Amino acid sequence: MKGSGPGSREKGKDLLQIRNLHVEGFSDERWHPIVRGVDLALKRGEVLGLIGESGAGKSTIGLAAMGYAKPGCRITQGSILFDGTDLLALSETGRRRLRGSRIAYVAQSAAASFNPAHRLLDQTVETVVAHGIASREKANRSAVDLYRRLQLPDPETIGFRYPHQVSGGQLQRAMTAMAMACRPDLIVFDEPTTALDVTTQVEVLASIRNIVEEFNTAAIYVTHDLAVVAQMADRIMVLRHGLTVEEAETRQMLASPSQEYTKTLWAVRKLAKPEVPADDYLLTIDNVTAAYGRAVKVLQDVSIKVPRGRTVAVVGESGSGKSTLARVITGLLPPLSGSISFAGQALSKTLKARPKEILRRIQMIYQMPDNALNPRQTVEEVIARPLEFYIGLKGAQRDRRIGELMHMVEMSETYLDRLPAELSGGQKQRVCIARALAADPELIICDEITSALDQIVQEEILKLLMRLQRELGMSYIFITHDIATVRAIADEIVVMHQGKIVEQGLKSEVLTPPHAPYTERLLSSVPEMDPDWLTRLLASRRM
Amino acid sequence: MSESEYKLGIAQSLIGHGKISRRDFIHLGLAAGLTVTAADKLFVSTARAEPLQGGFAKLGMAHGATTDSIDPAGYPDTFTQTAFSGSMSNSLTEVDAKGNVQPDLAESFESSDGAKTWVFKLRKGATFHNGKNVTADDVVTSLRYHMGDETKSAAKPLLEPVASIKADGPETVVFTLKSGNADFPYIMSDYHLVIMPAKDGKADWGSGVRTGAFVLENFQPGVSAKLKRNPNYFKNGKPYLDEVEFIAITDLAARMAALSTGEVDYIGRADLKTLGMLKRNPKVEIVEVTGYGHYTLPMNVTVAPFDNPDVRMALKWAINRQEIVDKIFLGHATVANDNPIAPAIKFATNPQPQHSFDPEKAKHYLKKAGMEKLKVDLSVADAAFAGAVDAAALIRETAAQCGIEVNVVREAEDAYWDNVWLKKPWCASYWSGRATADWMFTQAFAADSSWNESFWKNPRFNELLVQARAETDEAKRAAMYAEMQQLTHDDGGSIVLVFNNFVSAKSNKLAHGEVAPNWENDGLKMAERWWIATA
Amino acid sequence: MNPVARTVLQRLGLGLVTLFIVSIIIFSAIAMLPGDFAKAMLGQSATPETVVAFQREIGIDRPPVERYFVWVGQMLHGDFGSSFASRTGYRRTVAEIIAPRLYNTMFLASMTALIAVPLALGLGILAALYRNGWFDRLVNAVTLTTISFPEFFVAYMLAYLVISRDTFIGSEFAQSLPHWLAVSLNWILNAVPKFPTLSNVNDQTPFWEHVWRVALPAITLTLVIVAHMMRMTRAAIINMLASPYIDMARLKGMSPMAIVLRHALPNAWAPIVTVVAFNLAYLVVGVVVVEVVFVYPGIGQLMVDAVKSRDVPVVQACALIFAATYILLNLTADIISIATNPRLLHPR
Amino acid sequence: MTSYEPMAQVHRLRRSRATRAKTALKKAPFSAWFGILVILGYVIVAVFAHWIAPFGETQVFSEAFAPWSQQFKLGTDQLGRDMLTRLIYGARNTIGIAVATTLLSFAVGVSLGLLAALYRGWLDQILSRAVDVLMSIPSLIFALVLLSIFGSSITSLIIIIALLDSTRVFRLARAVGLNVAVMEYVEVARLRGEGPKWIIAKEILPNVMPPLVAEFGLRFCFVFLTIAALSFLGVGIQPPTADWGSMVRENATLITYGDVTPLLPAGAIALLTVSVNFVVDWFLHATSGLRDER
Repeated sequence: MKGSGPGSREKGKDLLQIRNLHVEGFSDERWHPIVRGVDLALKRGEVLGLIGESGAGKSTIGLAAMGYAKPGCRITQGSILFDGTDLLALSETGRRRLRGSRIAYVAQSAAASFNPAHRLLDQTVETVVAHGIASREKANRSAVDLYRRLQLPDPETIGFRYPHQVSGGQLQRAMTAMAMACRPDLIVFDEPTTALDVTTQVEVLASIRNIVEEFNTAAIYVTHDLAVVAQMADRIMVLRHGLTVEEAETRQMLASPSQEYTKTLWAVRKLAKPEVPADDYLLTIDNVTAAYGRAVKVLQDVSIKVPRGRTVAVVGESGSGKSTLARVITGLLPPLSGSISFAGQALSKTLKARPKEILRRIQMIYQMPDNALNPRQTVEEVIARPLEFYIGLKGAQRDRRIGELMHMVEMSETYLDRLPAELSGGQKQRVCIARALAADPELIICDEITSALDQIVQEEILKLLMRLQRELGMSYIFITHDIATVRAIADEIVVMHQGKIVEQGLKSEVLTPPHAPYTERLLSSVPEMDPDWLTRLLASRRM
Repeated sequence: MSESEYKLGIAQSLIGHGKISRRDFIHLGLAAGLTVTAADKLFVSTARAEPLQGGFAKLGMAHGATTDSIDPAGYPDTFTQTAFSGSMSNSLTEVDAKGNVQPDLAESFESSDGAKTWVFKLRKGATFHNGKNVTADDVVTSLRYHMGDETKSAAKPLLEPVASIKADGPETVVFTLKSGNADFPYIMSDYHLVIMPAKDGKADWGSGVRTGAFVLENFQPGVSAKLKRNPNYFKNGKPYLDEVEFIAITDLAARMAALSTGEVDYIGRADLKTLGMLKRNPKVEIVEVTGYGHYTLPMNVTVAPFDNPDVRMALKWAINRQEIVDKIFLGHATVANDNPIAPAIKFATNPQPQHSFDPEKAKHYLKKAGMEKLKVDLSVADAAFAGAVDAAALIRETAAQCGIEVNVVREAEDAYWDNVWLKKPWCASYWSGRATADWMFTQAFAADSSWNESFWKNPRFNELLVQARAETDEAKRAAMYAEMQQLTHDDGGSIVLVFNNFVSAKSNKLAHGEVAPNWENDGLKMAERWWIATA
Repeated sequence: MNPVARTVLQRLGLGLVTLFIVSIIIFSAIAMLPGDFAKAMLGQSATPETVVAFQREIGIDRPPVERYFVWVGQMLHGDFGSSFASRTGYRRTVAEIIAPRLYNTMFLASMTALIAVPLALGLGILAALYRNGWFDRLVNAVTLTTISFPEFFVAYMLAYLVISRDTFIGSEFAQSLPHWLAVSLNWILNAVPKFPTLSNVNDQTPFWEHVWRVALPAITLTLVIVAHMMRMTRAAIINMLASPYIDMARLKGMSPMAIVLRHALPNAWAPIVTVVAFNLAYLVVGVVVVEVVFVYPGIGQLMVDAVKSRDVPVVQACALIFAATYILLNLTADIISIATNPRLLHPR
Repeated sequence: MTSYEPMAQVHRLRRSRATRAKTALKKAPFSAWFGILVILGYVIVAVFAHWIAPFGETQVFSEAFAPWSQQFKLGTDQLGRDMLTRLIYGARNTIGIAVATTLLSFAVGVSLGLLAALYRGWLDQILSRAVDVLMSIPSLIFALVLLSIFGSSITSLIIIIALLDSTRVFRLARAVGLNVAVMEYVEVARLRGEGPKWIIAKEILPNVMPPLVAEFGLRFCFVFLTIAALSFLGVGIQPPTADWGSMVRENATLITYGDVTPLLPAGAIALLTVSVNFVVDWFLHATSGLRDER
């Protein structure tokens, strides 16, 4: 790693050598390749970053490094030499003995990967005890030590909590402690910070980097986020469709990617749109306060104005109340107080009280197109329904309009008779957009619509939305946690934190200092493509 | 006489006292020159002749419910009847295996005034289980329990003809009847009319103190009743058994299984279907006796089309009784001839012609009634008698061949007697039979009887019924009863299908004398009459 | 408030309301049945006068609404009332009628549960562990077959096994078989213990004889309920095996047995106990057929008897006991579900 | 697959439902095949009972308990009715009644369950509490009482068992419905202003079909066994209508002596329920999307 800090690491002998790895997965009634001949080598104490879009095979390779294939997958070819032993030649029991003790794993979602039935401490020391490495008391003491090193709060007692009693960032660190419990030679990190908010991500990244350095553990760091991998890895390997695209030292890779594909990956980050000031307001939210049940108020005294034909980006981390805001606007959650007016008219608080015409004019697009599309309806059925329902189109007229909409979202009409399961993530989101457009709306609420997508696809969708706005003049409320997306699409920005608006205004105003303290923290936590960014940030924060 | 023959003779006398085993006896028999079979037969016949004392028997009854009680106003089925009436109590009279009435708790009875007044003398020295002497007061109180407006007793109609009951001294009871009845002592044998101690002028049934052969030890309604021998029983030597347990086994298959595995020594109402297979079991014997009970299909003669005697006749000829005997009762019944008086009963005749399945005759009578086709409903449920529904199915098939469409209506089993019997124009019914012709006719055919199930009011019949009851000349009585039986056969509204047999089964551990036909389970008195066969 | 305590209180309150409604439903249902206790008792020998006298004595000449409220009043004083089978001076309380029956039912239910629940859990866990293997298929096929037979048929078949110890070799069926087969079948049959086919017990039956007597009914019921519980155990565990934390456990090098027992099972308790509770409730309330076949004096047969004879107080009490059993068992299942789920037990 | 070049992707024909079913069937294990064939066989026999049966349903011949012969393939029953004929008509009556009952129970249970899942609130509370009450009454005994009140006609049999059974369907439908009702596509429909009919029929129902179909098979078996048990207690399907439950009961005592007659209808019941269970098992496995380890 970057040679900063006390434990500057020396790289040792070869620890892991993967040669000509082929992995197949079973779906659609047949086996098809996921990894198609990948070579990989890792020395002791070295951190290798695996990067690529979803489906590139990076997680599969990470698991293969443990001699493991997910249920429904199989390793068909190749060799995996770990410290001189071919994992594939070992018996299952032999591989099991290595897992946890010498090769450990840190999963993407710590919340899902911790067993909800057991306390953290029990799970942390489970491998140690099961592999007979240390006594239970000793393991417990060592676990507390690890918690402390990973900067978990109350290291003495946090182990007695259950997973659901601990926050996401803490869980991810606890999982790192669990992986470290046996002092393994190699840890596979599989997107460990992807599910975290940016501000939390910074802390977790720092903890992981420290502990790996401290114990001089080799690591494979799987992620789709270039900026993150730049902070963590000594070397980066870019993967696509199960093949290696290129591999290089981190700095070299960032500075001069050689392959075209790598360059496109790098380019995504640069999309931006000039802001246009407002001239007319479509939606006005006045002093709205909302809560679920009688619990804590999720929205407090929020006022926002959405200009006609412009985009308002609502930015905030999870729990900031930004999605609740969407529910209040659509009428799913009637506010406790405050008022909303749409196109000059007061908007009824409840969904039931709103006339069909108003419903038509406000449409919503969701984060997970998988959940937002009925898996049993074809694309045609999905798009046709609003046409029939709102506008009463039938027969040829309707079919023509469906064709136009498909064209607008840049999809071929041959997709019309497909089910959602037969579409890619980006295509599904396009269908959702087409469905929203079918209603001919004036306002579209986009709730994190790109965060489940790969970066290249994200960019396509954003471009599509911007084009549609230019052509059709709709207003967008764009709810997101991703600053890059905000930069790309927003005219105005609303920063939310814990149910309150921290700062709002034109994009240029909000993004240029001086910031409100929270905005500052949020903006500074966004990783940058500079390998020294994390080190610098930590240094500046320590001051 | 050789020495071995002499020994055999002694041994034979020992059997009666249970002092020699079957095996030892056969050994002796072989020594005396008998074959094994002959010796065994001799053993069994000797054993039968000389009942053994002692032993314990488990008797599986076909009934039993949680609502059972020792109250003689109830006794709805064989469990309570056998366990409480037959084993624990005595009526004034009983009916023997030949069908004759015999004194029981009474010592003697005689009539006067054209059988209008009856005097019963009580047995001397008869005591209740608690040692108290049985007095005429007890008898009067016990019988009055079934009389009057307040009684809930099922036996109330039986005592309807009684005008008054008086105690004449401690040992004599005098009955005055509303009209003469030569068969009155038979009525006194009814299982409801048991004698209980009087307490404060009321019959004390709740204590369970009675006069019978057994004393109640433990009773769990719907499950079992355990009784112990009454050492002070007034009948000498009886009962033979020390202890009996009655077990309620209402499920037929379970009952058969229990006997097969030896968990009970006797079961009432054996399964006819598997009787043949049960017989193969060498440890089991079938006990079968033709009873007075009969299955009927009463037609309401006040309602069309049954008000037409020719229609009734057509139906009587449209039924294949033999098939019903063969298929429903698997031969364990006797074809009846629309005459409710069982052949074993005094004065029984067989009126001619014998009604059988004859489509031609049926069609003939139908035509005579002015009909080509007939459609009637037959209301049945197995609550009437087991097999009623199947029998109806058979009748439907045979009647169809006579141009009669019988629509079988399945009625609910619950409340069948309440909702169907005496309510529906044509239904199924069962009579457990009565010991005398008069009794039977009076209850089920007399014009004024509330149980006149066919609402048949034949003037000649009713006239004869009253005359015959008081007639003491046997020959004249016989002639009158013959004419009455012919009337029910020709004109009556009840189709009497079959007389049933009481079919039960026992393990060869139990022995008995001749079995009484008046009720099931040896006239309900099996506990008193039966004994353990081998030691 | 503690979530367990809160659930218990809430559910007990609801349970009381449920019981109240059940009592109304049952009372009206019995009132709607044709006939009444007096008519049912007197049967064919009823005359109008005796029926009226009978009705007056047991009080069913009063209007139903009045009778219901009298009954509720008694219940509120903890008095289950008297059976209609009572007579003046000879009171048979519902409690004394039901108590031995309830004991018997609980006895049979507990004995069956003691066999069936561990068996079902064990088989379910093993089937999940060796899923899709021959053991799994075998257990699946066998249990599926046992639940596919009507339970009275299973009961009769078991009784037949016992009876045929003695009679098989002489039967036509045996004679139609080849001799060697008949002989070996007979040998196998003779290995079957001579269980009693008659399970009649009373309050004087000693404990171990009671156990012995209910062997066949317990085995029948075990065959009937094991499949359901076993399949749910298997399904719940396999369902959990798809969770990310199971993948994690595998990657931690845990053995398949440890994964199933330590990682899958603790999270699968909720659906399993729900099904176990359902089946235990069935053991208490649904075994009337088995009681009939083996002549076992349980509460199911009592209730059927009481319905037949229209003995309303007994029917009411039985129905309330059944409903209470159902409610309590479900409550227990919920409590166990909460207790095995730290999210519910230790809210944040 | 990524949508890196969405427009350029090779057009793949969407497979129709029929072809999907075909491929699924091809992969079905032996037990499922066996089950499907048996069920088909039963259905054919049930539908064409009138033509297949050698004699009339209630036709009586002179010989009762006739042995197996050329004329009476499986002998005759206690009244001399042809056993084979009774079995065939039994298939029609028993299966017909069970199917009708199960369908009715699902119609009631699913519609109410999904309504409760969609609307929650007081409707859900009332329905759920009512179901709690009904479920806390032992269903066999309750059915017994209700059948005594309304008479043991086939119509009342179907309605009563269906209503009592629909409580369990309601619970399942409500539970799976709740999972679907929170999905965003349902929210989309509500935001669009769709009424409950559309939401239930078009948005929720198609997505809860797999568990419901599987449950249908299980409930069918259960209904089947319930009818058999009621027949055993004497209030089920009434003679002379042929039905397997009462056929077993009528001849139950024969079992004790190793006679196979009662085994035939019991075997017929068991074979059908086993087959249905096999198919349900496979169906659940195929639709759960859950992949066991290799």
